[in-house]
Amino acid sequence: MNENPLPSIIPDKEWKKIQRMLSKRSLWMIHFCTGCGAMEMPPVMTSRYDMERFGIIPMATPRQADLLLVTGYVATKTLKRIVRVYEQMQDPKYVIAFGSCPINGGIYWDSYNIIKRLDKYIPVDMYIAGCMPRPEAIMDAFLKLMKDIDEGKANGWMRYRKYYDQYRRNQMRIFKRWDE
Amino acid sequence: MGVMKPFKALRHLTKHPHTIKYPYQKHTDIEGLELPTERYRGFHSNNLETCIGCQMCSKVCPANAITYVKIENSGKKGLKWRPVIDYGRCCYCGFCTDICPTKSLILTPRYEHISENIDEFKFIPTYQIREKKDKAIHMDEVLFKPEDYVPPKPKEEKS
Amino acid sequence: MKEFELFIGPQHPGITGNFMYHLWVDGDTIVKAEAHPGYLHRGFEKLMERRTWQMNVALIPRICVPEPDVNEAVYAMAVESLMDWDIPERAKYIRTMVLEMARISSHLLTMGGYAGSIGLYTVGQWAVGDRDYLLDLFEQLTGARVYHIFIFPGGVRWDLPDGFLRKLEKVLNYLESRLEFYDKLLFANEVFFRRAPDVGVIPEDKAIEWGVTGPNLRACGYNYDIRKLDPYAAYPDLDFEIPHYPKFGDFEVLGHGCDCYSRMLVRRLEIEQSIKILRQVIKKMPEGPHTLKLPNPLAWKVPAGYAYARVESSKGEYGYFVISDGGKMPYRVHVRGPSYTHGINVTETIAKGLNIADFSQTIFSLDVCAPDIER
Amino acid sequence: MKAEQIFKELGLEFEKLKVKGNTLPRYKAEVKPEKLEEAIIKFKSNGFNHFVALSCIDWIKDEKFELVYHLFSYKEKEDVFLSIFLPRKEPKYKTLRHLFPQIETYEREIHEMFGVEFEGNDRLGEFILEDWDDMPPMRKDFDTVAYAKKKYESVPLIDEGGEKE
Repeated sequence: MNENPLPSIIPDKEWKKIQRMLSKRSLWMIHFCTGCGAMEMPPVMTSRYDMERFGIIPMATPRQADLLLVTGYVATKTLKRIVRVYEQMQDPKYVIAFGSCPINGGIYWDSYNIIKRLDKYIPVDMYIAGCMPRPEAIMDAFLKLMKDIDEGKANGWMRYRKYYDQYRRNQMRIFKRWDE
Repeated sequence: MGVMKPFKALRHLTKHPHTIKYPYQKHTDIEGLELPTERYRGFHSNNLETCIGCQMCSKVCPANAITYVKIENSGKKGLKWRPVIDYGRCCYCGFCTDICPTKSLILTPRYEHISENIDEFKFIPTYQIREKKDKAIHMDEVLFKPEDYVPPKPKEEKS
Repeated sequence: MKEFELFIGPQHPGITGNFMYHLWVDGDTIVKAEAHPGYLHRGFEKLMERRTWQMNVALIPRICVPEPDVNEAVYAMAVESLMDWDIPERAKYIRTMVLEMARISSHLLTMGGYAGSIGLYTVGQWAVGDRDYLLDLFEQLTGARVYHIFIFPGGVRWDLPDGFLRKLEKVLNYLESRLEFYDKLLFANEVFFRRAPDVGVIPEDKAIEWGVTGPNLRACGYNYDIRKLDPYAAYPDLDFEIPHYPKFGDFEVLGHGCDCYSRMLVRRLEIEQSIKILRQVIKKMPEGPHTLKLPNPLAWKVPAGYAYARVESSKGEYGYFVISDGGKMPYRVHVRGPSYTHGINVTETIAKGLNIADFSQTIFSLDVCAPDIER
Repeated sequence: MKAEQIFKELGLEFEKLKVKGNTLPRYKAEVKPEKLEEAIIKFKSNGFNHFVALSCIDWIKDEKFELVYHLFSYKEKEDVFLSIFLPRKEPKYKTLRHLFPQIETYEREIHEMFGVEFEGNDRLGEFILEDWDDMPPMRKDFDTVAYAKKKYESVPLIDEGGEKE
């Protein structure tokens, strides 16, 4: 996100601003339903709410996606795939966590297979309360994320780079092996 | 004719759009009633005056979401514990409001709380949540400082 | 010839939910398939042993996300068996109404997903959009869009709101008028005629033995429906037909049954039957109390014993085997989800010889619901 | 053939389960582990050809596992539950997947969740759980709260060092 093609004409700081302004308008979302909150994604994705109005479209490959939606609870087996998908995504990338479960475990607070706080393993830019959140709340979260990106506040991906060792240490407490 | 079939789709252009243009338009049902209705299970609201601090709501909660804080100047005698609800646990089932003996704890049709900060999802529900008609909850209306607590004015009775 | 390994899922648009199939392919043909569940495992059966009888009502809708009401209904029926309760007539009718609405919404979602898997994306846009009107009704009735927590042991939680039946009638009229468009887009479409028949065939003589239930069994030509076989709620009083292969009414019968084509047509015709059932429910809705008086949820004890209850969900037979030891919590609950056999055993067997491109439509037409496999 | 008659022929004692909501009768009988295969074959050949489910129950006080084989007949419209008891220490039984193919999946799950060994089933092993490091989780003496606390809540928060960009 830092390569400035025209360093002499536009200063670096201004260039970043332009980049952020443009990237908030075309957030592509990875098509990965990790939990039950994905049930409210069809109304958001299709004709009833139609998130394409905001430039958000579902994308099948992680390489071309900017937005990872963690829809609900995260089982340990899924967490490994989420981390893999997250690491395959290109910077800048953003994470939205849906519902109660990624915040503090939700109704599965005593389950042996559900992680309790998502931000211990990957950085999260936005949380939505609800079980499950209404489509309106999801749309508002998208709008708020776009605003945050414009203001340069949504920088979870920078945090992940900076504290990579800590994130990886936490992840490896859950996984027994990483390379299979 | 198979050739003409695609052009038949043109008549859909004149139809009323199905999409809710969300930030500008409200969600309505088939008869035009605005949703959510009063029955919707959104965030809690607790009238701290009538709450007696019996702690029944935490015993019936399937998600173990309810803890308590002590309120010193609650303005009356009796139990001083008031529920704190962790929205990182709550599943909005409404069992706590069903069992509440004084019906001070209720669920409101307000449903929206979006934040970047994970610590903002645990708070004391107050009666202000009930009063406002907005769909979103803001931290300034739920942040509760016991020393600033002012009991609500009693409603005027119809004579 | 060299075999290649192919992983479909868990992050893949051609799969129903968070689920994975490991395929061995030879060219374009699948040689072997292996299902890998567990991405949504939450340990429900363990959690239910730790919660009281009432708390479980809030927990179980999450077992099958597209159609949560069947869980509540079947759990309630199992608990009523142990408690020896007869529920009021009105509660029976409200339950029937909720279950049929859930069936329509689940079938619409399946139809949209299936059409997407053969490249007709418009159906998905329309079906999910129309399903939203049903969710609006659910919201007014139960207070939530997806997890309703509405059917309690002993009845239902609340009575109907004002004007609900009138609104339901309107939504039904709207849905009925929309069915014609679905027919044009999907069920009378050349793509569907060419791709679906004789694909993903379950052998007819093995279907029952493999544990195939629900619409998938009826697509094999068996006239079995739990609503008729083992009636529950208000179904004995209602008049409806069971669409099955080859009784497809106005639709053409292509293929030899047990395939994607007949599975989807059975679902399409079931929507019509559900609308018919709901119309009768509107007409016959009795007056009276909507629930029995429930015991205090904190001191609710259920007599010891075994109980099994089953309902017909949109995916097949949904059963709960509940065991109580007389305490405040269930001793053990075993959930028999219909996708457990459809998603793992049946798919692994019938995938052999399929084209890779047809694999996705096969699992969509079987209506595999990942969360009820691993619970 | 009706289930009562088959039970009589096999010399088994049965009880009727309480049914409310549904209407069909359900019969439950206890079978000796070595007689089970014979009984299931007998039921299968007499119309009980729908295998509904295989459930496992951990009776920790009696030091026993109960395996319940559940069969249904579309023809006779009757449910049959055949249960066997296995010792809780080193529970072992033979696989019955040649009778109904979906028994294999149930056996895989029960092996993982309860630790019951099924001889002859070569697909036992990691099925639903991944990287599991404790006793089988569905056993009654497995404490899920303690496990969750130990595994998930002890993970430290990301220490941002007091600086935020």
